Amino acid sequence: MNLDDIKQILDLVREHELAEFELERDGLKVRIRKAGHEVAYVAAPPPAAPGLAPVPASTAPGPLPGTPGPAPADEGDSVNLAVIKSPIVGTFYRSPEPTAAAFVKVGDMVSKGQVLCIIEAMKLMNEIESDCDGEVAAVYVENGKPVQFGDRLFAIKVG
Amino acid sequence: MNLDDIKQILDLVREHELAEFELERDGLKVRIRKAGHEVAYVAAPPPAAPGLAPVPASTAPGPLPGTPGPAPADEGDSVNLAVIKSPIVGTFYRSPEPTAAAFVKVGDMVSKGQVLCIIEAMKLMNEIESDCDGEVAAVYVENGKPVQFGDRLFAIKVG
Amino acid sequence: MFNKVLIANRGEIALRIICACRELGIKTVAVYSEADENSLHVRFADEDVCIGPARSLDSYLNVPAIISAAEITGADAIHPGYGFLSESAYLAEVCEACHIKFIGPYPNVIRLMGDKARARRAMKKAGVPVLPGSDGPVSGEDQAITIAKDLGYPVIIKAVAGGGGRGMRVVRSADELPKAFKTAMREAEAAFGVGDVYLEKYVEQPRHIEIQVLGDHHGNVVHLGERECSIQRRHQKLIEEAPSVALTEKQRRKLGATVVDAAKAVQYANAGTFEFLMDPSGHFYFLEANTRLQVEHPVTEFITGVDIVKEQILVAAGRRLSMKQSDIEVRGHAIECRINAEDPVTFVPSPGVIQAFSVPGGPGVRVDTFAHSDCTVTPYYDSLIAKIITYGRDRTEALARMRRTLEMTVVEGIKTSIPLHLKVLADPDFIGGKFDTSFMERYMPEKKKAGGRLAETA
Amino acid sequence: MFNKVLIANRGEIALRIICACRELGIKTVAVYSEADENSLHVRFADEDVCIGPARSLDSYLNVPAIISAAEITGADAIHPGYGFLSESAYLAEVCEACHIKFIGPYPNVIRLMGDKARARRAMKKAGVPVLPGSDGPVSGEDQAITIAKDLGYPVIIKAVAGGGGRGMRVVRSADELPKAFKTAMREAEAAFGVGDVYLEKYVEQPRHIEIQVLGDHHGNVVHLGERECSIQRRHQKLIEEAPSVALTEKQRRKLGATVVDAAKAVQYANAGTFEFLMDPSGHFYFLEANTRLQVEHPVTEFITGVDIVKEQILVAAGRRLSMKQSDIEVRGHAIECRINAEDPVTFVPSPGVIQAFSVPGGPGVRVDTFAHSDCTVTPYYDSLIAKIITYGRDRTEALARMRRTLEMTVVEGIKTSIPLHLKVLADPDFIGGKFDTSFMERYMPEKKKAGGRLAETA
Repeated sequence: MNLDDIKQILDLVREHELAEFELERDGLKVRIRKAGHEVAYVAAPPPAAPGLAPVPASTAPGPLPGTPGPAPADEGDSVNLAVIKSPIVGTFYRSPEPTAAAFVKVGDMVSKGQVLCIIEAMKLMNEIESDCDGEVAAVYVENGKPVQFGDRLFAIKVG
Repeated sequence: MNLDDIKQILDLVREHELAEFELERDGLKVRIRKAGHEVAYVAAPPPAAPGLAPVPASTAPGPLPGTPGPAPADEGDSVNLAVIKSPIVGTFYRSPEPTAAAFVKVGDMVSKGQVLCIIEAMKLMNEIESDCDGEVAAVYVENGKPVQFGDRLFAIKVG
Repeated sequence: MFNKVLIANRGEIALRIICACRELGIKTVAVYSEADENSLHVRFADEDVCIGPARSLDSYLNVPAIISAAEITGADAIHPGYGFLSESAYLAEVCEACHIKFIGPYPNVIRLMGDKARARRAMKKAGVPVLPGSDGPVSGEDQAITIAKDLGYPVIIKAVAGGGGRGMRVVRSADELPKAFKTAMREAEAAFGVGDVYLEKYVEQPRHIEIQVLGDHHGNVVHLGERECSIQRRHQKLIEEAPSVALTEKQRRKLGATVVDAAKAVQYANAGTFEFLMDPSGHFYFLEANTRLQVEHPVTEFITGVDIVKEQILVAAGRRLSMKQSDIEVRGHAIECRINAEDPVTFVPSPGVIQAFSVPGGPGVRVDTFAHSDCTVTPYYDSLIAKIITYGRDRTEALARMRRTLEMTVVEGIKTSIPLHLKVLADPDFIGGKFDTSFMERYMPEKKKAGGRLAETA
Repeated sequence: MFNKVLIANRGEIALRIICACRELGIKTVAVYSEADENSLHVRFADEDVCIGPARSLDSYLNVPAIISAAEITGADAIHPGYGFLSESAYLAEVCEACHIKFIGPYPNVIRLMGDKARARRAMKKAGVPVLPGSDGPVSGEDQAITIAKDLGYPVIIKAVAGGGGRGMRVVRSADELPKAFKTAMREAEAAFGVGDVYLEKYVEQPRHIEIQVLGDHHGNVVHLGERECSIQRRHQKLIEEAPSVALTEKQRRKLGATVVDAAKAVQYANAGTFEFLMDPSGHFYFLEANTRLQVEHPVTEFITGVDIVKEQILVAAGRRLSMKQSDIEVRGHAIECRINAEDPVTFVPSPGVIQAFSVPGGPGVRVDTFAHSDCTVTPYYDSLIAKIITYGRDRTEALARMRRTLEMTVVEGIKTSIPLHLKVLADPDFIGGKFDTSFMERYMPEKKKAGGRLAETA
């Protein structure tokens, strides 16, 4: 890593409007934080916390539902995790009917387009499919529980 | 990494308006944090300034009236200035009566206890005395004008 | 009584409904889009459900999401507020199918009033004065020319499914008609998916007068007097007041009684507003009926002491109206200014973070708002940030209160319409009560001849 | 009419007076201590004058500074608000000498009512019921014992110059009298510089009822009905309401008429309040008259529609009262909670920076406050940060509104009395209207037998 590398990284940081950038590899570590991002804390500084604007929920907004790309910073450092979020409000079911086996369980390998669960909304059963190939790393919601728009449903370990 | 490298990094930090920069490599560690960014954590950041709470007036509160000690930072760096403030609300007169000469003018030497002006309040003439020996450096109020509690009247260059 | 009401709305009106529910001891469910996560209506509801992303079509207009939110929280009623789904007969029908009470009129009444030509016929039949017109969709240009000749110019072309001024054209001569007819149809088709238009006589210099009604599900209907909403800009109401200076007591009683009869005729239940044009010689012409709570309901609440939102909830739950017509006594005068996040001269929206927010107290002031210091006004929804309503023993006192309230209101960080309101409040014609719906044209950035007529909005 | 009014006060009441002046088109001058430099009353007055340091004695109680401020700004009248110099006959006299109108009663009336023993005699003479008592200062212990025996125990010893509970002792038997007498005299001497005390029969379980009057300088006096202020803690009112649930319409009319006659007898002008104790069998006994605006005036404004502060200014300027007794119609019910910056359990003051501040809207809510996000509550003055007043068609509605308003009020950064108010609002005795001035003892940190009687404060 030389100055040119750093310049290129900084350009990327600017281009992508990043607030922070961190890279660690073989004894190398780079960490960049842009000025002005503390401003976001002004309304509600994490420790003091008073103020009408609530502290941002600990669950980062993350990728938009429907396009749950890899979200590494979200879950861990070294693993590529895709988080499948609920695209609708409704009731979460892990299996096609009460007595049937779950569509997927932790450890299962799934492929893109495979049904992971059902969300019932307005008496309609909506199948939620995986957006990627990988291994089911987590199931966030219990069978039969309500989910809101944007709630996390599954984590898929990609590749 | 030498001084030039560091200078270049600092230039980049400025150019990209970074709040923090950290680089760690082969036993080398550089960490840069720009001043002033913690300030952003307070409820009302100085530059942003809007908000109902007005920015403190540029005139520092200064010494309490009646005890106008030296206030160097207030007026200049190398001169010892005492500022005489109005201890009451009323009308400021520089002379004992309309046709008379002013009690003091800029450049006069005054001594502690010497009358500097009169402030009329409720038809009573209140003589305002100097708290120190020195030279009259400034007269802040025009003859016949109203003054509030704490308004500056005179600056005295102390000994 | 309901146990839990879901509020299918956002902003100040969601908070207003939470207030009413709390006073009645009813639990509330807020729904919100991702853009409104930190809103006060989410904070003060007992439960909340995120129903979609910022775009209204995917959240506040998303019927399945709202119904699902009601189902997963066990809400037994839905209050739609104003705007969004408040006049959706479809939502009302789905609610019925799902055994959730829709806090509003019956779906068929919503549907009837939503079809302007049908509504017009129904009102005419019920004895309500309507403008001479085509009495239904006009099939083509030739028919339009014939009808317009009968009516006499100027005429107005309106979309059957209309609203917000779209698909609407004033025509002052036969020459202009063909082009205006085509444009109106195209606009109507684009805006509502239905190109049907109809013709009406056009009233010059009209005042906008509307009658607030309340009905229960036992056949009782009362009216709460009129509101005047002639101060509007491009069909958006800006200032509303009650009572109107233009009405005599006799006109008020007569128009009120006519509306109550018509509402009963169509089996109207819950809150509703019947809008009229009043011509310079004092004749009224039915414009449309809004089958929901109106933005400007607080002026009526001030002069009558009736809590319209609580009444809505109570009648939806099957209660009888808490008052008879003879119990309703109008006292004093009230005025509302809609404070929008916008440039007061160019009217360009001004979203952003409100850095400081403060409104004065004193007698006769009401402020309905979702705003507070450090809150964000998003660019996704309408620009209304606060409704300031003042009350006085008479109009002069109400206006003086409004003036001092606006002067002592602090909104920093974004631009608001307050300076524009202060200009209007200082206008001798406004003070003298001499205005019609074209009044705001004098404050428009370009003095376009916009027709300045009709208000199709809340 | 006045051209410019100086407001010799701070906080919410200074803002309240600015509102009234603006509605009347009168310019305002704010005075402030160094601690209040950034206050809203300074921001919204047309002019402002710093009159001294934080300590009230050197600023808000500093008559020469206030008169000088009026002179240098050319103010032609002074409104004293409540507290501070509002009952200073001296200020009223100096104003008269300086040709500045004091917005309040004549100095001699202020002086008469400030001397409790003289006020008592004057009221008795005017036909107002007073408690059996010594009819003047008691010269010594022996005389006190004789009088107490005549009155029958319990009796109460009060300072002639009294206020705030100081120099006041309840005596339940002859044994206790000598010690209590000495203590009361010592306290009176220390607090008021005058050791004179007098004796009265002590009323058990009294309710605090007060009558609001308004008089002009042409001999007209009206009353605006009563307020009940029995919810008080150590003589500090906490919750006030109007009308009182304890009064019948007949009692209301009779007490009101009696007070109007008495006010006329002493040539009362401007706003004033006549305070009474009501015993469990419905008898009233004159307590004292407050010759100024009261903190709790908004509850009366809500139920009568009269703007008391504007009337004060108008009559001080020589106008006749804008209403006759027959014009005054009480409608609905209003209640006020005094929100203090204090620990709701220990009552320890809680000054500091308010980090977030927000109060809900909706119908029937009024908030008079100097508070806003990022404002500082200084430790120098009283702890009142906001008055929340709600109105309803009846008491039940007013209470429900108060509950939801308090629940939806946000004050972050300091502690407030809101949790205590919510407890009281949930108390079945309070809801049922079954309370007297000892009610708050159940919420006191140590359940001391404090006597729980009399309110000497605004």
